[in-house]
Amino acid sequence: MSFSATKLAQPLTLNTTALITKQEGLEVYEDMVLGRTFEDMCAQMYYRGKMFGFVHLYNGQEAVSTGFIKLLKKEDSVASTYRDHVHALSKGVSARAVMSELFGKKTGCCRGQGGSMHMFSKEHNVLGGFAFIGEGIPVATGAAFTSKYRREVLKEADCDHVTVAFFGDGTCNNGQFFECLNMAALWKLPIIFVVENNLWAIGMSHLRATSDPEIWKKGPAFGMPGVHVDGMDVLKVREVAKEAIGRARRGEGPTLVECETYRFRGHSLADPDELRDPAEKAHYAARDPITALKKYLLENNLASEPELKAIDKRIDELIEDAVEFADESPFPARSQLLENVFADPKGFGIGPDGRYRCEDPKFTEGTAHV
Amino acid sequence: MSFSATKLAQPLTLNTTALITKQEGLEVYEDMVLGRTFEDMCAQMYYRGKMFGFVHLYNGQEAVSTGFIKLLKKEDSVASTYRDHVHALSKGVSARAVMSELFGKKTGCCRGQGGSMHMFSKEHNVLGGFAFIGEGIPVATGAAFTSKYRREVLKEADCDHVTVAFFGDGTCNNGQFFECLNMAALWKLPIIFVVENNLWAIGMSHLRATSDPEIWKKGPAFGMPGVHVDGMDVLKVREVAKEAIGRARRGEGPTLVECETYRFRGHSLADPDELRDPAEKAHYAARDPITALKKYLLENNLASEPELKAIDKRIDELIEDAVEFADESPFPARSQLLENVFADPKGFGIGPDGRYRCEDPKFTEGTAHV
Amino acid sequence: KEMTVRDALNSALDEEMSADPKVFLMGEEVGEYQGAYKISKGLLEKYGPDRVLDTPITEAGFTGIGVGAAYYGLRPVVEFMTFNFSMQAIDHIINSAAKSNYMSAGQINVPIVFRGPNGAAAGVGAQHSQCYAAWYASVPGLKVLTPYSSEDARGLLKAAIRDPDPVVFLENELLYGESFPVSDEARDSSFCLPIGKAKIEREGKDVTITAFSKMVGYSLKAAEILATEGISAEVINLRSIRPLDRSTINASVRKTNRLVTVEEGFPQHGVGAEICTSVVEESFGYLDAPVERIAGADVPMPYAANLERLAVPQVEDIVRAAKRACYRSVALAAAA
Amino acid sequence: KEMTVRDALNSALDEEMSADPKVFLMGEEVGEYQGAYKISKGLLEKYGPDRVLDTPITEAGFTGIGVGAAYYGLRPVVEFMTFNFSMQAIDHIINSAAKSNYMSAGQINVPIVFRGPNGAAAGVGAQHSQCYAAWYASVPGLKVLTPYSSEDARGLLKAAIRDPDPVVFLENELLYGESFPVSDEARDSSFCLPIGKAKIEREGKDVTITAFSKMVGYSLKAAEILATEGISAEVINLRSIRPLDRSTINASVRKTNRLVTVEEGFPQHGVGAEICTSVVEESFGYLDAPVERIAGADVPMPYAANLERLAVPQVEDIVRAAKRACYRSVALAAAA
Ligand SMILES: Cc1ncc(C[n+]2csc(CCOP(=O)(O)OP(=O)(O)O)c2C)c(N)n1
Ligand SMILES: Cc1ncc(C[n+]2csc(CCOP(=O)(O)OP(=O)(O)O)c2C)c(N)n1
Ligand SMILES: [Mg+2]
Ligand SMILES: [Mg+2]
Repeated sequence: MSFSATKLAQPLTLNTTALITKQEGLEVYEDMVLGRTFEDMCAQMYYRGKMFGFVHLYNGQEAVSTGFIKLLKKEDSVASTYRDHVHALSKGVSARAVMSELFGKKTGCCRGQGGSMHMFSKEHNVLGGFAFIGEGIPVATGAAFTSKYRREVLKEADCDHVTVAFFGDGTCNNGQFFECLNMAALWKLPIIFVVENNLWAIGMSHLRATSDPEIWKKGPAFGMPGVHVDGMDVLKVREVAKEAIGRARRGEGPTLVECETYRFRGHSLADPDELRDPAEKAHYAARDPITALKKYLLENNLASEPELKAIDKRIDELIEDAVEFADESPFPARSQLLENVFADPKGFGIGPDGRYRCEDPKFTEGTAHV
Repeated sequence: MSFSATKLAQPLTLNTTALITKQEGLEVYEDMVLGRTFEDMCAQMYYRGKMFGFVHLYNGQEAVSTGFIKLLKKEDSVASTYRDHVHALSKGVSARAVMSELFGKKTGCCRGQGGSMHMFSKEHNVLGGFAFIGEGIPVATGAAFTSKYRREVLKEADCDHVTVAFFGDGTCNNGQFFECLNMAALWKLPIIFVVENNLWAIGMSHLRATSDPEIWKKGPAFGMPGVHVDGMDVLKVREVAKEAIGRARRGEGPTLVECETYRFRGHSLADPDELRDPAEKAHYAARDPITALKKYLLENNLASEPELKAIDKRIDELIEDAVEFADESPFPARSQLLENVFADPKGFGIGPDGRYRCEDPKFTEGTAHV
Repeated sequence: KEMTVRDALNSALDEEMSADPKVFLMGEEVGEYQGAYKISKGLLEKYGPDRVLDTPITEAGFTGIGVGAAYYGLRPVVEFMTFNFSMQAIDHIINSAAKSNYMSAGQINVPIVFRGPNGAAAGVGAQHSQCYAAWYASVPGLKVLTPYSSEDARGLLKAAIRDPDPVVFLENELLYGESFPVSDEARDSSFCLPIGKAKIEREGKDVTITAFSKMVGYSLKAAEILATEGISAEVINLRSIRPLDRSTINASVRKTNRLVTVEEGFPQHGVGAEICTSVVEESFGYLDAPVERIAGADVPMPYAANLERLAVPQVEDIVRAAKRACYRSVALAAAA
Repeated sequence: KEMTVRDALNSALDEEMSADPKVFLMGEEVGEYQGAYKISKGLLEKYGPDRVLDTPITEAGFTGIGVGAAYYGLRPVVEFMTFNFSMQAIDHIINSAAKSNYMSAGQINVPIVFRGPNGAAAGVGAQHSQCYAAWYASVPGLKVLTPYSSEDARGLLKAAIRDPDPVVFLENELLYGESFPVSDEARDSSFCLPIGKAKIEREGKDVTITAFSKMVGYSLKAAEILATEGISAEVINLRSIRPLDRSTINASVRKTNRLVTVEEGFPQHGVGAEICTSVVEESFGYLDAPVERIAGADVPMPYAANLERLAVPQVEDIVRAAKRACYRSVALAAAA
């Protein structure tokens, strides 16, 4: 019982002056604008019937994705939820691949098989969008376990990869969150649990859902540092992220970070968003993380208006290009229906000639169209 | 965020002098001896092949069951685990009914259909032995919810019933525990979460399983009082129980109580129990709660040796009688196989004459023997 | 007069809550949000937050709490935002709810309803599109209902709430907005349908088509097409998967001698397999052709719209299967 | 030379862990306790606590962790103390493991084995006795294996660990202590059985009996009894429930023209139903009698020993069903 909770229970205090170089500042700005512009385009495309189902946008929360993910190496992993487009973009998946996926096209990052809530990229170590509450947390913890295993069992001395799991305030009432806090602390896994506390879980206010609304406090309660940070300030997020990522990379264990943020749109594009107080919305709109960063960059002479405008324009074009690309891409071939169910489909009707089972009409007995 | 965790984080300090009247002392003593003697007999009967499957005995932990349950009203509820014989006995289920159940006889409290891990008694408000880790916690929380609902919605003003959920240290790593701490605190439910921390979950030491071994601290972390108590001292347990039960009954919400205790036998009668240090066992054996209470009663002139001996003898006879009763009781009738699957089996082969479906050979298509 | 399935469910809940103060609704977003699919619209206002309970996102926890409340005779209606999420609570549905009446030898019955949309919706991908009818309906102690029309929805939900046993009530998101004619009788607050009885939606003599939920509509459309080609199909709306109305199904097959089963779920160990087997057990000699089983493709649901369409049965699949069943005789099959 | 199923599983684990450092074992009590049923005996000592990982009691959590580890190419073997407990982790088995290869379009395959005892043991009551074969084997993306003998146990477990996809590996507690002869070939560390192939345990010509796990032994005993009465039964050990070896089953039925399916699980939507249906689909014209389905009784498992015996198939049930199948012809059935 040597662990002292109270010591860690103090939120870190941060000093945000001169936190960033010009180059970093522009990179961060660009990533946030990319996220915002991409999501705005999604809304348009959804209303035009180009994408379907549940589409959850990230507007307002960009400082969290950018603040953490831009500090990661390619080998580091990210796990997300149904609200996953922007995490994938920050981690390097191209706007074309994400947009195409949303259009249900063959050129999508999952060939149209995943969809809005299920972004995966092996190349970029995007472990997936997990659409069920809590699901991504253990999977991310498992990825962190792998890093440790590779270093300690497989003797890959240079494997210092970390994993970042993103999830919402509502998810912090779910049992899997606590199970994993415990195991990550117990086994000192290189993971950062990032709560994007946007105050709402669909229409359920955080305050109505939880007996102690200060989520970061669960860190010390489970034996790890817990930090609260202003999730509308990308520079603050970066500072906290740096420390937490560093700790994980050095093998010193997990961190729980609560980012106070806000979503500028409804829960999904189907949400009438009638419950949130307009005053609350206005309060957070005034703290738009992109506007704030812009102001900071200009005031600190880290960027000029024209430079930022140029970025905005480049991103606009990038997104236009992504839409065009997605629109022109082919639909998945019919054969895709039966591919990828297994890495090794032997026994499931694969022909003796080794040809893929979708060629074999007997594969799915009881199937509809095939 | 008005709730202050730190204030509640202090374990209550207790004054155990003159904590009990003579009558109470004898009742408590008798209940503990009942539990111990019953379980010792179970071991014998198991080795003689009278009971089967998994049989988990409670030896060593009696102060917890007795300390809490003897303070309850009949209308109050208890939820237990697979280690449930003694909770049922403390709550008033007869030794005959429990022993018969263990023998798989028709006179058992569940007519032989439940077994060792599944004691139910509607009459005594024993909500069940739940054999899966964590399962009993939400069910108990639901029972507490009912008390509140009856008072507040059904306007049964005198419904002040409380529920006590018993479970082990190993269970406190499971997500359902935390989910229910949150909801019970949020909704101020009349429940007491009683952790019987016997330091081991089968062969898993508590210290290897949890990042912060002080379980009681999770109370304040989830917005309710958390208390640690010496679970080998029934008088201390009683004091804590009184306060927690009172709080629940007054509608002031839940309490988490961690009782430090020890099981004097293996996890179940099939457990070789090879991992626990003999020194540890000896340490706790020296703190046998029954011996301790006996000493207290004698030293405080609350009972005489002959009085206690008489109780021991009465209990011995009671248990002998229970065994005899169970042994002589009939096996369940074959018809029981198909009864009780539903309260209303309509549609499941019940005959048009209303005769019970087990009479209808077509009821279970695909069945083995029927 | 018509009524949407949504209004049918809403009115059934409303009436049962009004009739019995022990009935309450719990789940995510059922209260202030009026239900993720607005099934509980207006109920919070009418019955207050104690009876229309917004829960934190804790399927295991709140389902167990519902079950515990049912142990004491409250009648909880637990809404799963979709039945997919019930996987996180399945231990309680099976162990704490379904098995308790038996384990307690009838002391503790569990009058609870688990309800919400089940199966494929549209464009929601692999995790949000699974059908749980076959899983739940394999478990002794559970009753499993699958309404199709507004009348089904009203009559079966009211029956489920009044039932003393745990009922898994599988709705379909894509039907919520559909309108069906509803008789005056079915509008009456006393209306209730029997659990375990299938409904013959359309009589026919050449082939029996069994279906549940959305597939009933597809089967009826298929029957219309078949009729134009001279095949008279009998369409059975199962309504209840457990208990399964074996006698209605077998009586129909004994008449038509041919059977097509339709479901959206995965084929293996599905509802179609059970129906086929129960017909083989009871009416083997009456079958003039192999049973045709139409089910969802044996793959996780793809997102892309064109693949999604291929993954679930379409009207033309049913038509084709019925024709196969009608043209193929036993002898032909043996030679195949 | 004989070997117990326990030793078969233990040696298979040992050999695969020794062959591939990416293979590790995790679960409750697998390490210091040597496994609740001692399947992992000696492995902690040999491979250390990093590769034989004792977990807290968090089925959802540790299963998800295992799945996450498999995303990166580690090869976790996740032990469930019994498969009943996998209900608390089923979301990860279905969504995170089974569907990921598909959702990611083949980018992320999940080489994980979920193993542990499944189905009825003895005297452990309703919650600890369920068979999960039918549930898991309905799910695309999962492979489901059910060893019977020591050879099965070794060959299939090694195959499961080497397989690139998630495998649900259903053992049986009551078989752990049983001994079976094991050939030299099967003792070799390179030994491996193909996934998806059934084994004809005994050839026969009058009736086909399909079974898996413990019921294979019962079916073999039944076949012996039947032989003394002049009925030659062919016993198929399914070994794999998904993929189901439809061709071996159908070939056998085309020879014997009669089918008895045996399983300990619940009847509705069970393995027997699927087998019956696949035979109706493929070999309808060959069936000379209704398929006989033997399954566990449609009730939660009772504790009392006499009731428990009634609740699961016994050898005499199989004998009786086989006789019914053999004496009853199509014509008779039609008249029934
Ligand atoms: C197990 C499960 N239950 C319910 C849902 C439905 N659901 C989707 S998002 C959501 C709210 C989540 O809120 P939060 O965690 O705060 O994340 P946010 O959407 O605010 O980013 C709910 C209840 C789900 N996806 N999974
Ligand atoms: C969901 C689930 N997982 C695993 C088990 C197997 N199991 C039975 S008892 C036990 C240990 C429980 O330890 P603890 O909570 O400390 O209670 P104790 O037995 O010490 O009273 C385990 C892992 C179970 N019953 N349920
Ligand atoms: Mg939120
Ligand atoms: Mg313990």
